[in-house]
Amino acid sequence: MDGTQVAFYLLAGLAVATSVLVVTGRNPVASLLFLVLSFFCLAGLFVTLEAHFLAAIQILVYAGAILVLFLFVIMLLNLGQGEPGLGLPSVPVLALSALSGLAFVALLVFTVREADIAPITPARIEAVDLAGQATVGSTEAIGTALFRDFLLPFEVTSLLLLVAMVGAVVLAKRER
Amino acid sequence: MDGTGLAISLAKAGFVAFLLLNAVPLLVWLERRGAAFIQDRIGPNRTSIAGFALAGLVQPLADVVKFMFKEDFVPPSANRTFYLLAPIITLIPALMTFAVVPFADVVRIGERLVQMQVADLNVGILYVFAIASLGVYGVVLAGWASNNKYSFLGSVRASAQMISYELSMGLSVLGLVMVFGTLQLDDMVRAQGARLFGVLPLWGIVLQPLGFLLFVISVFAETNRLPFDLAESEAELVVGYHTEYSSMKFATFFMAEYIAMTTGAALIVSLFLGGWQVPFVSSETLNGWTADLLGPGAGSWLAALIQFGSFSAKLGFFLWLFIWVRWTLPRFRYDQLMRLGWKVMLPLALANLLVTAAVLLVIDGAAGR
Amino acid sequence: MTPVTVKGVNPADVKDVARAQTDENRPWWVRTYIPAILGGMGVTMRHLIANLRNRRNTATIEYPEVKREYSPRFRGRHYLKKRPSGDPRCVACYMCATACPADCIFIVAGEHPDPAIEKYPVEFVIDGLRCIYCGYCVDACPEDAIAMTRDYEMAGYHREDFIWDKDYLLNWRDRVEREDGYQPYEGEIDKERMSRGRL
Amino acid sequence: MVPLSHYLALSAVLFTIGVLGVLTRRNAILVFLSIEIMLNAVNLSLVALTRATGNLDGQVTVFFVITVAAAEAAVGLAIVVAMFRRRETVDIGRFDVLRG
Amino acid sequence: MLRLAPLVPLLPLLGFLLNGLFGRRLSRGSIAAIGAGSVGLAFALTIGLFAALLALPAHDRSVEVDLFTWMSAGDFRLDAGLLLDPLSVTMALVVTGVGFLIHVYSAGYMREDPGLWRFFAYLNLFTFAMLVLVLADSYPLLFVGWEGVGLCSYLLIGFWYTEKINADAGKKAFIVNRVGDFAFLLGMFLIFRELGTLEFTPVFEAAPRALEAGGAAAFWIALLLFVGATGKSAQLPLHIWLPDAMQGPTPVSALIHAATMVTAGVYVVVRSHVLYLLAPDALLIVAVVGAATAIFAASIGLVQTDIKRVLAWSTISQLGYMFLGVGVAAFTAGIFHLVTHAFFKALLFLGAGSVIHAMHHEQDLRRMGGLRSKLPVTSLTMLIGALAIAGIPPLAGFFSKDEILWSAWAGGRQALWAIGFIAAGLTAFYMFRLVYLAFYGTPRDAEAHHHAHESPPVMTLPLVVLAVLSVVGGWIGIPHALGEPLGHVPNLLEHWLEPVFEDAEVLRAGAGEGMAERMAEAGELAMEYGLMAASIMIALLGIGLATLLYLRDPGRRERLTAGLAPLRHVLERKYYVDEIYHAVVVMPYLALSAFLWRVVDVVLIDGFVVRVVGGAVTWYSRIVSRLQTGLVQNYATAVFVGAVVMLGWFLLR
Repeated sequence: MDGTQVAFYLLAGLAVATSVLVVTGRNPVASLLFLVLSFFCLAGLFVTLEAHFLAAIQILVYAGAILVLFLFVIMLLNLGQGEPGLGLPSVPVLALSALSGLAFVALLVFTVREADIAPITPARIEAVDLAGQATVGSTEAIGTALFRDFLLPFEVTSLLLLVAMVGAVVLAKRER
Repeated sequence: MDGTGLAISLAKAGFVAFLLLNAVPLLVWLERRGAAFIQDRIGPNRTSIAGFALAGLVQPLADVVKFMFKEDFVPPSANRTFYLLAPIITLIPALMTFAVVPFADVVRIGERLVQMQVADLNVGILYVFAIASLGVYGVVLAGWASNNKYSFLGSVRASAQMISYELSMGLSVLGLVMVFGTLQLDDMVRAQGARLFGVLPLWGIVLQPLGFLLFVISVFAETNRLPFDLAESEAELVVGYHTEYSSMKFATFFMAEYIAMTTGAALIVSLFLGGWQVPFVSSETLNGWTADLLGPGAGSWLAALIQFGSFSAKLGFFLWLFIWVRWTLPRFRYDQLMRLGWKVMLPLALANLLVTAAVLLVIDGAAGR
Repeated sequence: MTPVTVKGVNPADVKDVARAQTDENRPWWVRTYIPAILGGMGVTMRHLIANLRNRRNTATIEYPEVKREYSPRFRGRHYLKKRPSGDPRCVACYMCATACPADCIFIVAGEHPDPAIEKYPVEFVIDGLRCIYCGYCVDACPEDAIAMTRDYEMAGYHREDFIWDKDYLLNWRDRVEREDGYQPYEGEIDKERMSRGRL
Repeated sequence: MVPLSHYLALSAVLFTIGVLGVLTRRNAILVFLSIEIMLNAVNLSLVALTRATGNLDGQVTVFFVITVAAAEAAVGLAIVVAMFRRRETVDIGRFDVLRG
Repeated sequence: MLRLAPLVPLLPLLGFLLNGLFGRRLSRGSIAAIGAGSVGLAFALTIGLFAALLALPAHDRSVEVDLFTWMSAGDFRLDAGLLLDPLSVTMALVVTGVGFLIHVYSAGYMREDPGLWRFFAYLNLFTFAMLVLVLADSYPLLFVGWEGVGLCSYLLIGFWYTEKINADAGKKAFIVNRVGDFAFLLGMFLIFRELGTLEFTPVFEAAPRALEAGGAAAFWIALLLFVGATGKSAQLPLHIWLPDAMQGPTPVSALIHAATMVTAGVYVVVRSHVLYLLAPDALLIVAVVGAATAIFAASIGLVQTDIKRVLAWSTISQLGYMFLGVGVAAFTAGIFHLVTHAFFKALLFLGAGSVIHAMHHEQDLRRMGGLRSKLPVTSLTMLIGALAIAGIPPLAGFFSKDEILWSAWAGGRQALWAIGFIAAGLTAFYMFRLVYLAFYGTPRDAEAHHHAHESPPVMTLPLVVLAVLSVVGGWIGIPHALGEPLGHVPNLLEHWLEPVFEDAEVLRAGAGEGMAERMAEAGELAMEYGLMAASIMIALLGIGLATLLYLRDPGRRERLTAGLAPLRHVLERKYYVDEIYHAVVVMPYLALSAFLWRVVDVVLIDGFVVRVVGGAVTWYSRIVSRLQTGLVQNYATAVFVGAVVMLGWFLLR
């Protein structure tokens, strides 16, 4: 068991645990902070996958911006203490969801096991690196891909953000 | 990573942590004495140990003791968990950011070349912004968990301010990133060893004067220092988000602010003032001299020490600048702050980026790319 | 719109001043405020350096060692003057208590054994926390029995410490050396000036 | 080295947790948080597959997912705020009519 | 040096950005300095480019400077780049040189306008777009410049947008141009479909191989491009916008609507000469349209009373000449006339601007007169311009116009020659009519005349420079017939442009019409001299007639106009073209819109479709709505369970 493996199992366990806490938590602020933790774990997992740029972006954008927005909303609506009526749903709904959820995971894991392409080995990484761009996951490689092959989607995304911004302002503005 | 490597890493991390935590009392001392001298006062000079007051340097120690032994008070209406968590969440990102700042050139230990930097991440500066963006959590939680309207207002202000100025901070550095073509701080510092026309050190401030100005202003805003300390404006908000904090929890906020200041200054130095580069003496030359003097191993240590001295001197200057500005400029009004951030800094940063890109394009074109 | 005119002010001048102060008429480098900021920082730095070089500029008085020299007419803590015999000169006439705007003097009069002196204060208490140190009692006293010192170092751990009784008022200056402060006026009184409210 | 399947399995587990959160929670904010979990689960599998195949498209997609998530959060939260103004609650069980 | 070529368009762009973004805060002096300075620098650089190109051997004088990859979609990949060859550099020299003079002039002319910064920003943007147009190395990039100049033209015509008539003129120009642009786009698509690329060099290399000479593809490409050119260059039938465009400030008229933008159509045809030589029918259409426009516009110019409108119709007419020249495959002659026309027409417009300036924005010729004594520099330079355009040797107009006419004759198009010939006489007549009405005779408006004053040096200096150019500008293209006897004076322009049209010679030789033979056959020196003399004669005749009618004997003019009243009326209404358009295009369009609104929308869609569809949906939804609980989560759960079941079925099957 080398360092990467240790890191993976540690982070995976923590990610699952915090995600469960997010979903089951009673206090939205607590849920949110657990989600931040979960995103940190995911960023860590990205690092084990050599996707450093995305790891940084994950924290910068997700944890640093999007979730802060959530936190703002929770605080401004004063939902922090949790509402009494907003706990977990009734037993039948829960049971149905849990059952289908379990089935879903089972199916997915089953599929994944069947469709395993190849284990990631050092030799393979090297081959991939040589075949692909300078280093898969480096900022440079992603930048090149974004501005060469994905230029149109990239520009469209910027438009999407603008539209979202305008929409958010219009929606949240107090009506006069 | 083998045992030695781990040990070296731990040693570096320990060194940096030691440095940062010890910088706090020093800065407190500098701030109080500096303020006093600027205002024609004397400043703390009373506390002494066995008669040695050390020009007031003992005062921070006394403060520490006081913070530790004061009553640890939690307001009854506060949300206890988050109230306790907030100062810690504020402190950790402040401490973590320094990890990517290089403070000297490589040092030779036996056969091993050791990077004088806690973590050499290939996303370097991006990591700084990522971690810095988390600082807002502590502030928001502190204000909200205190359940005090002044705290809450302070935290809302502070977070809006931090988010707003994060943009111009990031954008102002991007120009430099484009010039150097790397995100790694140590590469940037190394690149700044070059000279312009063989005379002027090719520091970031020479390449990106506007970027430098914007970055410095943004760092002031990010660290909530005057003239941007709206979040704690004593007169209106009774010090804002940490109104309800006392004793060691307050001290934690205090430490976080000063560490953030140190980190900010270290970033300014590394990005725009050549980091550990000794002006006019390239790293190779310096290493050559010291190696002649002491041999390659010990020589690299001496060189690193000199470079660390250079780094510290620049760092010290900027820390002093923080203090100096604080006792010179008055506080902004909130609308002025937002206007400056969004309508002046951001467009300027964008323009700077555009111009830099255009110039780089022309230079690349002229170089016959 | 009719121009607002102020007596004695040429409207043209006002306009010029107003225009000079609008931002638009300043050159752009001024409007960046950078020169002004640098100027301000120069000011603070000059002070710092001056203070590093010599301390004469500092306004601070290092208090316990160095004390501020107050006016000889400073109105600090009161004391009761004594006769040569050691008794208080006070004759318990209640003039001071009557004059006191803060109502902080409490006197119980008693028959004095000496027939030349009608009364003496059995109790004479000043509440130092109520007192506003106006000095009216000193002026009111016909016997020159109460006076003020230049003492301002009045700290105490309990409120009771500030209830000064006769014994304390008579004798506290024996324990601590304090200069005299406000004394009753002893010169000629110019009635006319007094009537104009000035002594 | 960790096999790809482990990453994908982890992604599946996280995704399901997110789905269950969306299905069972009635607090709109928590529903949003659960959606974020789902998005991130997918991101994880995309990054893992990128690593396995050496094709960078996966990571670029993750980049877009994060951007879209930001837009979604902004608009979604604006809707929640607007709803809260009207209903004084964020219980999605109460958002059951199409009229305002 | 050639690598600096991108700076040529970028400098005006920088000027535009500076003035456009910060103009409000700059002083008037610095606005003008930025505006004129950026173009002046670009001019200097262009001269540098010219010199650098000249230093290369003749056959290597075609340099492509790549800038960046503009777009790539699938197999299609387009790099933005600049093409530097004698043709484009000639155009760039004209654009920056004349442009610079007009910028300088504008600094005086627009001195007191509150929108000065806007004006200079637009002018700079125009210069940028025009330079992109002429320096582009591909049709799409050319089209960017093409649209850019159109935009600037629109902005500048409506520069004083607070008056509706100006804004309307701008809109008219924009809309009429769209018609041409649409055809141009179609032409581009056709090129791409036939040749698979849009960059000039590959297109022109592939065209002779891929396109059948005289075939339909070549014909349609050439025709569509030409329709685009008629829009931009105000040729029949899309000429209607240019006279209205005179609502813009006069320097704009000089720069955009006389010297540069309107010649873009000529440039495009010349640039695409390879395609045109493959389509002789299209070329003939070009020539016919050019000749028709030349005489048509010249005749209208006879009766105009607005000083700028006379010049506008004259411009249309002169552009007709250029197309006539190009249409008879005399590309050099077309470009030559383009260059000289830029000089003297800019001069005439600027002179007119000076007059208007002096008369306090009076443009009506009938209220001028006798201004010669008041405006000595303006009147002298205007006279030179009029002589140049009338075709009096040795001024510039003579050489270029004559070369076109000679080419028409030599190309076997004697009919076209005759039309051009008559138009030349008309040109001389209306130009001198203008000069006499404005500068000679007695003042008709004593008040305005009294206040008239010569313009400041910043305005007259460009006039003088342009006047000098109008005199000597023609000497770069002295025809062999004249050059040989004068001591072997070479035809510099032809020599310089030769590499560009080399391939044209080859094609021409192979063209079915056998033009080359015919040219050789007809190219007798005697004939050439004769024609030359004839055209001088008709120019003198026109001038003489104008002198007679407008200077010597106005009474005869009255009688003459009374006799020709119906013709005059037709000319004054510009052959009723605008009215015809209104009746043929605008009215049916409005009627169609009304039909769509009242019948299709109100009756069909709102009345029938909406009610029926809506009713059906209401009925159906009443049934389906029973399933709705209103809770999104219930639906989501159903979806999720369904997804799991389907997934399970697929995976475990």
